[in-house]
Amino acid sequence: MSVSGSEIISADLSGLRAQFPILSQKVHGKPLVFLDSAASAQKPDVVIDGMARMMRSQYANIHRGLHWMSERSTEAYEAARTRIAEFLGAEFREEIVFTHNSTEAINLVAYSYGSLINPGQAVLISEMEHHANLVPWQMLRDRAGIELRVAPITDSGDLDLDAYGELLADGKVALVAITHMSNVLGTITPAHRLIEMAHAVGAKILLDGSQAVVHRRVNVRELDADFYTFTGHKLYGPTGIGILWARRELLDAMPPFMGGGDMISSVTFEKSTWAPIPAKFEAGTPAIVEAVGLGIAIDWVEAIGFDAIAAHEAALTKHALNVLSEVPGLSVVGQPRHRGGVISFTMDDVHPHDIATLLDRNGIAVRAGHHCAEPLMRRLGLTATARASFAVYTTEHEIDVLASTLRRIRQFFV
Amino acid sequence: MSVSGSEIISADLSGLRAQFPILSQKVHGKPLVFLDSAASAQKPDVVIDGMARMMRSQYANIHRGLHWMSERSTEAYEAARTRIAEFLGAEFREEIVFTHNSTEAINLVAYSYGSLINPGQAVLISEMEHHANLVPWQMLRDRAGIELRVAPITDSGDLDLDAYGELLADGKVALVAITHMSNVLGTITPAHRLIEMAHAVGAKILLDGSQAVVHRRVNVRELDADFYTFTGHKLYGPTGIGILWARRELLDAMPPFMGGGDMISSVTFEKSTWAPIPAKFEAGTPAIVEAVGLGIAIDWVEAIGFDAIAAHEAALTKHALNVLSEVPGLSVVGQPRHRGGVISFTMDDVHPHDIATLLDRNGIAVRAGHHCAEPLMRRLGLTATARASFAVYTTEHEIDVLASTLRRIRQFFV
Amino acid sequence: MDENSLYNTIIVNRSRAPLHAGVVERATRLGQGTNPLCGDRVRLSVRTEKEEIENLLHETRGCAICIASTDLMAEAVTGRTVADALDLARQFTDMLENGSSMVETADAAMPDALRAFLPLRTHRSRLRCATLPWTALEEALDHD
Amino acid sequence: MDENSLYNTIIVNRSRAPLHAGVVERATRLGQGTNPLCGDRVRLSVRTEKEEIENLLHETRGCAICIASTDLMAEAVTGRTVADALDLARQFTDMLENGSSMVETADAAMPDALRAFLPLRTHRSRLRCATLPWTALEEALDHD
Ligand SMILES: Cc1ncc(COP(=O)(O)O)c(C=O)c1O
Ligand SMILES: Cc1ncc(COP(=O)(O)O)c(C=O)c1O
Repeated sequence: MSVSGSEIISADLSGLRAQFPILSQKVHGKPLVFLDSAASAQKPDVVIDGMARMMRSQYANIHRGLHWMSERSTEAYEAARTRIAEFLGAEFREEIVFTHNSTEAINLVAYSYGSLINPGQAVLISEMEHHANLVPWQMLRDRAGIELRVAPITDSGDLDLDAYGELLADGKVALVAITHMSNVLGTITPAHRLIEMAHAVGAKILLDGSQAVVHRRVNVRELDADFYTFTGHKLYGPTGIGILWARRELLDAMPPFMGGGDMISSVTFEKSTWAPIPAKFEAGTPAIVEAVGLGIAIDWVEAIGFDAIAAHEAALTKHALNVLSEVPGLSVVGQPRHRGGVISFTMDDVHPHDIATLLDRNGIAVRAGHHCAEPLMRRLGLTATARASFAVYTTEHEIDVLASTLRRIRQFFV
Repeated sequence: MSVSGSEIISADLSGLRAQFPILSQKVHGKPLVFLDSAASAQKPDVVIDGMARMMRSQYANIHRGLHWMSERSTEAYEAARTRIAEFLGAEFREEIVFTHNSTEAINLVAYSYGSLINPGQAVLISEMEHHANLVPWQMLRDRAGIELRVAPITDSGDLDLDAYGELLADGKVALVAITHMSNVLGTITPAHRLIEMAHAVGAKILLDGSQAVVHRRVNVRELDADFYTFTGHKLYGPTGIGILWARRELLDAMPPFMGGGDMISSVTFEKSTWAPIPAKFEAGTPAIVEAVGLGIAIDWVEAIGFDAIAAHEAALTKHALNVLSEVPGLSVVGQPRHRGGVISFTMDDVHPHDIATLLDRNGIAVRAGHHCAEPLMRRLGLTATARASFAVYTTEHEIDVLASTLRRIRQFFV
Repeated sequence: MDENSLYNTIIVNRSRAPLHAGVVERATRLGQGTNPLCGDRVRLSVRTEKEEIENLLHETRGCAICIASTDLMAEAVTGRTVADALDLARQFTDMLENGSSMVETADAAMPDALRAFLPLRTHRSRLRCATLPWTALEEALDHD
Repeated sequence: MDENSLYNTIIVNRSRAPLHAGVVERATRLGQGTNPLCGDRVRLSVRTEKEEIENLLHETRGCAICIASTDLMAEAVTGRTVADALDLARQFTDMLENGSSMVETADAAMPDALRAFLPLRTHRSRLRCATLPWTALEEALDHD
């Protein structure tokens, strides 16, 4: 590339924003500044229109229909699966399981793969997990007598690799489940290293990619991961759809999670046998239109390109760290080595909820609270933070508006 | 009402059909005759547009957001819950749990309520269950050593109430799980009676309403049911959304099914406590837009009214039974006492798959196969049937086209 | 700035320097309210004498809305009977949650200071912050 | 009626009166294919002699496409070597699933009768009906 990513994006950006009609709304009479994309991203026109078009012209239930509409629906659904397999660099399209969201994908692994883990073995998570990658393992621990270990983080917000190594050392860890990017600190974890270290002691590893896939190209084969999960609505796609990727031989060996239509090979009252993957894990009518919507979102993301996306977000994040550090009383939470476009902060003793509400009255949407990561908050000695997060449609100007409004809020309170 | 239901519908029908652009498509050069609504219904414009509008103008993740967009999204999502509670006649809106589909709703009960059932107790299903209301109970049986009993049906396709009573008699049945309407035979089961009999021996009862809610007004309080499930996409709503209703005290007593964000009250690594219902059962980001879409679909259905819907479907079904019985070699499968707008049939020894494909080449969409009810097929001595199913947008003319095309197919084969 | 309508002077001042923080000696009733969503916590200690609230102090960890609401509640209920205070709790919650018409019909029982929270009605996710102390009050007064 | 293109005379006739139904005596290989989706089941019995298929008969329960495909397969592979037959299995599946260009390049190895299934390519959900006997054949010939 002869031009830098940020140039490309500045050139493209107005075009991009025009594809998100919601971004030109006003909130409390002010232009919307949407800095809550890590909670859920807005959806480009092409995704919304694609879903509507399917429902208007080529919709029926899939798989078992022998008629034209059903075949067209099935094709669109299965093409989305192929698209997502390519997106993640999966070896086989059958390794892609459609779920409700990332949370369900992780629960599927905890119930199904979890049933193959023996009491006396352990699952290893980290101190910075989202509840989605924590509570399912607690529930497994309490259900099956499996030990739950927690790898600590350093004060800067990175995973403590030495401690991680020690927790793996006794060879009892059957499965590591760690975030690929923290939704609070923005930390991008050293996935290659974590995977190598897990595999060296014979442990499998799941990466929660809910945040990571939005910001960086992920290739599960290159990473050599065992399980990878993400969620559609954060990747500019619809709600109600998530992805579990796992190695074929793992999925083959795992018992089904839910029972119902389409996941069986044959059923008698005495005994049922299971369909081959991925059907084995997709009981009942899937989120057909949403899967197709996610496929469109991924096409859209890839058309922009992760080089441009990463460059844009890196530039925004750098700018944000700069201007926010100049706001009196503001502290950014965490200084991880590698970070994505998510910044948590506190401001003197103005409560994060007051910050969020006051920003909202100025049209600025940020999130405040424990961000579904209570144990991490406790580790940081906080009960809550405010969090600004960036997407491809975020502009430098929006970050400047955030910073100047934060200054005014502080004056108002102090 | 001074006019009969069918008059109302004939008057309304052209207007109704215009709300479903997909119905004016051509398939293999012929006008589409869509008789596969029991697999999944088409969606009226107002649902498609409503979902698109939400994504275009008022979307963000719900619950934890303190900003305007999040509050509007939350309101819309929770208003849909209220709407569905009214639709089912639930006493409390908190009794409505959003799930992925009916299948997930039943699996939720099998995992969560199932964990409260003791080995030695039994679950009672029927011979005409969809796999969605069969396989989860088999999995529970195999997981937890709970007995699985199966109530037989009569040759006409009704539930055998005497046998049902006998299976309940020893008081070991903790939970009955039975369909409210068969997706194969069209049988509407005598829910009041089934519930009374179950309660008389202290058993709880779940009704699988996936088909029933489409055709009749259901009032869970009047029925005095304990659990009720249905699925959005069959009720003119979107894919990716389903409903579990259960009595508050049952939901209160049940452990969570999946772990993750929003379903907790507090989390430490040692222990988590659960949020009040319904949040306890809604881990992670729900299908926000789809829930809102389902709410709109229900408004739409109620605007037509179940009196008119039932009258229309009764008239269509009567007409269909008449004209189909005159097709040489055709046998309708099942003569249940009460039936909804679903008719399964076979024709001499023309295989149902060949029937379906040949109908498809004439633009007519029916389903053929075991309809996710293999054990029922075995009971009927069949491997497959063809099935035509009707919706509010179905016309008598379409049924006539079906019948005349079936005649031609038979001539062709015999 | 226009957020004055919500974060008005009395709310901001009371949150920064509450007048009724502390623990009542020889308290006859205790109440606690927590909001797991945000970690807010209100602890109340109350001394009642013949069904009258003689003294009420609080220890509150939370946002400005929560601290100010607790402090203004303490002021509003001190000197009232238990029944009266519980009434006010219901009215306050009602005013915010259901937008009861009380706003217009200047209800004598509702101190003006408490009306400061009315703009919250357009920030429903924050309602709990203002009603939390009242939940704690109900706990303290109901259970004796 | 226009479905002739798919259900042509040979397919309909063979499905109604298959010419190769039955069980081979002194069979050297057996194969079975089932499609759990629709309950179709194909059972093959084969007698091979020095890697040549001397005789192949079938018992098939299924739709017209499946029965006709099995019967026409029996005809097409009898007399071929095992290697040849397996080749044809791959070509047939390929023709339907991937729409291989074989259609145009009149491949000498592909009997005309088997081309009757080409219209199935626009009914992908029925492909399994036509390929099921070939799966059973692979099972019979691969495992010895
Ligand atoms: C009676 C019955 N139960 C359950 C289901 C499952 O519904 P879903 O696939 O939407 O979970 C269906 C639909 O296929 C059905 O007809
Ligand atoms: C790191 C991480 N993991 C998991 C999740 C859960 O995603 P979902 O709610 O879509 O299941 C989220 C988003 O909230 C997240 O940020």
